[in-house]
Amino acid sequence: MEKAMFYILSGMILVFSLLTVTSRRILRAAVYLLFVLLGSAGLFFMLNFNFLAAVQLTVYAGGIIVLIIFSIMLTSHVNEKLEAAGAKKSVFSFLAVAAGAAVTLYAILNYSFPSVSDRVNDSSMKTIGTMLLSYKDDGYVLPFEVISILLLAAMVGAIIIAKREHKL
Amino acid sequence: MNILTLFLIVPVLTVIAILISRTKEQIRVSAAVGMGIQLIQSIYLIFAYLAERSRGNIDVMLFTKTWKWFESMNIQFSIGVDGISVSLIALTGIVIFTGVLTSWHVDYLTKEFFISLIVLSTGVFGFFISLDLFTMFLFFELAVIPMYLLIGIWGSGPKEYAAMKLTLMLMGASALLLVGILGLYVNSVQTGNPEFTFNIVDLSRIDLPIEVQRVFFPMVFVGFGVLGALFPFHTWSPDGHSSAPTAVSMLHAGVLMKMGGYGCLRVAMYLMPDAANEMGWIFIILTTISVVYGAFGAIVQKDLKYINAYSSVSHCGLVLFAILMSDKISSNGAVLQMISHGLMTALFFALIGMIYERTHTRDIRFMGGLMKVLPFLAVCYMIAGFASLGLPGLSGFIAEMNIFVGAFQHSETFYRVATVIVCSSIVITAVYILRVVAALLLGPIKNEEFNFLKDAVWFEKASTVILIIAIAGMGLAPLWLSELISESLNPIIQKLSLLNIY
Amino acid sequence: MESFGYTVLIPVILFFSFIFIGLAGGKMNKYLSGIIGTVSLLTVTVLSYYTAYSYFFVYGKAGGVYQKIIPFQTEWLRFSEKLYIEMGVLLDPISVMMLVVISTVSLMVHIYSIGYMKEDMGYERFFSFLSLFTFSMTGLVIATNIFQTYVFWELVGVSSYLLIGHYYDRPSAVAASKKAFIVTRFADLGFLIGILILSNITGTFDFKILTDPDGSAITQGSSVAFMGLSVMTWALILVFMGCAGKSAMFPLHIWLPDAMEGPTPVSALIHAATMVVAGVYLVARLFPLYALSAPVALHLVGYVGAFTSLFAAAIACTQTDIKRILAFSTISQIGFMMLGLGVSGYGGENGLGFMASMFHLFNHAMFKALLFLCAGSIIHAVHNNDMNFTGGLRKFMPVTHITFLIACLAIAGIPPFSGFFSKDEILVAAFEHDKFLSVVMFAVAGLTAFYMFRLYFTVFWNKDTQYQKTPHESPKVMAYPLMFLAAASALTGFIPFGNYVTADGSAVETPFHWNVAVPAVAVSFAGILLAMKLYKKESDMPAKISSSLGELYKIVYKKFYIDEIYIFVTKNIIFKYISVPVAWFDRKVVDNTMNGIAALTNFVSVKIKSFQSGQLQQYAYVMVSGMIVLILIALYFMKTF
Amino acid sequence: MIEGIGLEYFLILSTIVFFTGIYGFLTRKNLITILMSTELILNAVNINFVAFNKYLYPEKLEGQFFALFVIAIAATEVAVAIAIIISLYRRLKTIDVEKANEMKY
Repeated sequence: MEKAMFYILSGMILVFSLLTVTSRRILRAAVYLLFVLLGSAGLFFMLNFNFLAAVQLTVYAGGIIVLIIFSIMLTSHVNEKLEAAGAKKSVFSFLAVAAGAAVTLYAILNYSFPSVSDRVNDSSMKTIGTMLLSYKDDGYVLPFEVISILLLAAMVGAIIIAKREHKL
Repeated sequence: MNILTLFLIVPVLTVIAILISRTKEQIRVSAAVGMGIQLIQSIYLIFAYLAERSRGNIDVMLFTKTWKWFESMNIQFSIGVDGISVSLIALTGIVIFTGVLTSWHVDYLTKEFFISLIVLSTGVFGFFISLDLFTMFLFFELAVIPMYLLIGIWGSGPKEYAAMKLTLMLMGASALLLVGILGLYVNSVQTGNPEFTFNIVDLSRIDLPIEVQRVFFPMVFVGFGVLGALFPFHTWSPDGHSSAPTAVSMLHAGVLMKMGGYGCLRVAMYLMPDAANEMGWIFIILTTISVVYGAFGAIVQKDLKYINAYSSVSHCGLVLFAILMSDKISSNGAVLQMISHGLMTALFFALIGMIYERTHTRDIRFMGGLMKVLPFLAVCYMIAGFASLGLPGLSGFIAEMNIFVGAFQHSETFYRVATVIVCSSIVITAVYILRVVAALLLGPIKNEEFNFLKDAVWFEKASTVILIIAIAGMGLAPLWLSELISESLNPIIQKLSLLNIY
Repeated sequence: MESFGYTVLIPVILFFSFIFIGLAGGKMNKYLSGIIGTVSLLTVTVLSYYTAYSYFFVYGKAGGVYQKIIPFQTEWLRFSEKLYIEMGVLLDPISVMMLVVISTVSLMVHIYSIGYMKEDMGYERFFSFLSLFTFSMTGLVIATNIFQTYVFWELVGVSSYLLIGHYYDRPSAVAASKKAFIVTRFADLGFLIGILILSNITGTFDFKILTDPDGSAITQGSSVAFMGLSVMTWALILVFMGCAGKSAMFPLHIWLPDAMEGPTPVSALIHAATMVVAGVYLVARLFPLYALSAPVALHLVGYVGAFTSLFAAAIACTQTDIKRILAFSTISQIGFMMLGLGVSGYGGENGLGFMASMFHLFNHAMFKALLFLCAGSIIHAVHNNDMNFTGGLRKFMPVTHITFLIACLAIAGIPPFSGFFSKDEILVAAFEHDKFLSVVMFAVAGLTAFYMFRLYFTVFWNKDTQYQKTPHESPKVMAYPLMFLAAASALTGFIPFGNYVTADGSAVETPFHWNVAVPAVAVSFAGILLAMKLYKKESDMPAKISSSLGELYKIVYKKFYIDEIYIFVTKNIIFKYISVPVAWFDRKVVDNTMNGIAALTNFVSVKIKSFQSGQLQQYAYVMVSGMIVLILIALYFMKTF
Repeated sequence: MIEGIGLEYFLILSTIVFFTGIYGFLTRKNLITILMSTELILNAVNINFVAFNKYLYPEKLEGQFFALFVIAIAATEVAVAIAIIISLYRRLKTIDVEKANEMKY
């Protein structure tokens, strides 16, 4: 059952990610992206990372996609068809990408990963919350703070950049 | 207070004075006063030098002073002079002062013009007083950069092209030079010298391995040689000179090209004598070509400045030729030729500038008969021409004879044949000088408008007269100058001939 | 022993006269400059005569031999311990004789010019250059070393240039002055190289050491060096090349006829009497070297002299320009002098040629200066150089006529005029030394008489030309010099030259050879009679003769096409096939190589620039593919290691 | 931990998604689609993090945390990027990446 689920989800992710990068209607591409994100959220659920999956759903699928869709609305017409990439560009990009994928896959398939350990850490929300604000070993307060500052800076930056310039 | 530092302080003060000047008149006067002080100083330096020598001081360099500048790499600001640099400093003093006088009427961006000019001259003065290769190089660059501005902004004709070409070629040369200097530096730790050094006096005590010299001698020689218009790296000279404003042509041909000869003598020959003896023949061939080729090239030119540029190639080729002979007489001749050529080209370019200002053309095909309307300038031009073709009593003769006599002392046939070929340049020089004199000054007046030209005004007269006095003085009483120089050549020649077994 | 220290004043006075007139001439009354020049020259003449007197008659001899005296010497430029140039005064028979010649002729020319140049614009300039020339010439003859000679040699060259180009707004004068300078400069190149070789083998410039017949200089450099001749021979041949240039010997004579573009007094002074004999003087100065060390070179001198003499005499017969005839006659006569040197030996009886040559130099200076000054008077009177436009002038210009006749008789070698004595001695020397040359010289003597009298008769007799303005005798200031020189031409032959001026300083017997003198005079008379027959009355005989000679006449009239050959060499070969290609090569090849380097740099940077396209995706593409390549490389190496 | 599904499966999946994202990044012209491609890439990385965490170091939570941070950073990035895109749009009236090449040379 789980196996089947995995195949379904990964199939969905693969298909929609391909559609995302090839679709010529931008709004549809955004929606396809949404499905990719949803699919990965599903995978996270399957791996028992509930919190992460929830974050994925809310932030990614909820926040980011909405933001993207809004910006699409602001900058393009919904019905507008994107011009397709040049053949040369596509072919060369595809070659590079295929080569990259081949190399990576080759490396992955040739590498014997160590055996899986049995101990399992729980990933409940409580643990996550504690660890996120803990400054002891296994604590993540520093990255947490850094991210906070980053968020703040991004917020300020986004406002300033997007602000309409005064004409001099 | 070391007298030599004054040569750097005075220009700085002059530049400050120019900066705070309000009117053009003030700018000119402060430039003239500053450079006048430089001139007086440089002449005083000769006497101070002679006095010090007569007091029995037999150091290689006098008035030396060293400041640590970049301690960890042992870069020093080290100054000092010997007879060669003293005489070249005097030359610089004369040329810059007369150069300021001839540019009296520069109206466009006067302040900037004089500042650039003075910065340029500072570079030259600094170059001649430096004993440390690093500061020497620094001053070398300091002299080249303002040249770009001066030609590019105040030039005439295809000035951007000329400025670019000149600067790029000189920069290319200085790249070679830098490698050469660094090569000397990193190889300076030899027996008897525990520390890396750029100091010429220290370096001269070291016997560099021949392998090292073989690599770096051509670099340094070519690096300085480009500045000295060594064939085939001379092509910046015709374009550069013809586009440069008068004072810059004067300074450039008069002084800057001499830095090439001085550098070849002081750095290439002095510090790397083995390679000089071993590889000299290549450069002798090149310089021989320079001399004859420049002269032939000058015969058919139509632009006055081109004629002079090619003649400079020929004369400066003679300087390098003489240096390469590694003989005392001819090296003496080389230094004399530098001074002589400096003075007479400065005079030439000054006069060409003045004539151009009146006739608005430099093409000799459209001129003629100027002797009638501009007698003063015409006579000066003839004197410059005679100096250039080596008339006894003027400076060129002294220098050329020293070179020829010295070069002919070599017992090897190769050197003698080269000397004979080089000698033939005196005939070719006569041909092109007389051709231009005939076309420019003599004959009937070709252009009706020339009948109304005005002869020289006071500052033009002043600058030409100063130069002519220097040329004639050197030509009539050459002994003291020649002695001043030849005494200082001893260490260099000793070093060259210790290894020279012929 | 007299110190002779005052002799140094001779050049010094002239130098200051030059400087003073040159600088201040424009600011004062123009005639004043002429007066100043003349007065200073008068002083110099007095000094020279006094020097000559005290040298020849009072102090000069020691043990029956005239000594070389150096009353003044100062170091001017030092090359090395042994090689240095000194400026000094060297008195020996030839230099003292030359001083007399120069100062006399120059003084006469100065006086003459006061009248002749009266109307001229460049009056001050003219006199200052005359002073410069006389200064340089005296400096040349009193030189103590060969380099001093060279220094003044160049200076005379330049003053000659300046004076030929006196009428600088005439293109022909400018071209002539240029030609004179460049041709002599070319010869000086040989001279210079000769000096260099000489100094190299003997290690000195000093005449005293060089020409010491017992000294080491004579024997040095006798090893065979090049093409079967010794080094010394080559050096002396090269020095002779310089002499040939100055003295207008074939094939470097081409400048002298053109030099007649200068004012006539200048031609008289420089291009007849003094400067052109500098070559003869220099050979004479180095005579011990030539005679004892390199007889081959001396033979060359003799043969070149003889050939030039004949060659120029032949041309002189065909020319019509008065001054050009005189110029070719000068060349011919200098050839005589060179021949005299060439057939001479050193010392004793053999030294006759040397002495005769110097004697002829002396006499020639007088009568040739006279001829030129007369020609000047004629030109002054009729305003034309061409003798075909003159005739019958004897009625208008008696003084000029008589003095000209005297000069012609002197140059033709008619006794008792001066030319007879010196020419006869040269012929004797040639006869004793080389029969072939003496035959040639007899022919030249005949030709000389013919062309001189051709000129004389055409100008003063012949047809009665109608002049636009009646010609008049020259003013007194011009006539007196003529008379003085005529007297000199008539009388100087009686000076016992052999007692004074010889190669080794001791007196030479001057035997009178009837078997030479009589034929010589006969030949001369024959020439005169022929000229009289052809030219005394107007006739068409000369034209008939010339046309019957046809091509031969034309070739001679065209001066054997030497000028054309020179023009071909300079214009075509040097200008068109060397200089123009060099200039082209410089612009196109060398410069374009440099520009090409710049263009290449530029080209490469343009190409590189397009990498920086601003296209985000291009960057990303390069980054990704680069990364893949790097990974592949890393993998490859990880496997191998 | 999913029975029968090894780590390799996840890695293959994420690799393909990752390179698909790169492909999109290289070929799309619209800035927003490029942005979406980067989101794909980030997502692929997230999958990797999580998979590694689960399969290799189940006793730790680093993978999860980093995935969290990545999500946070992705959010900020999108915010800023969209701000840039919008101001670019205002200025150039286009968001075609090939036309936004003022930085050329």
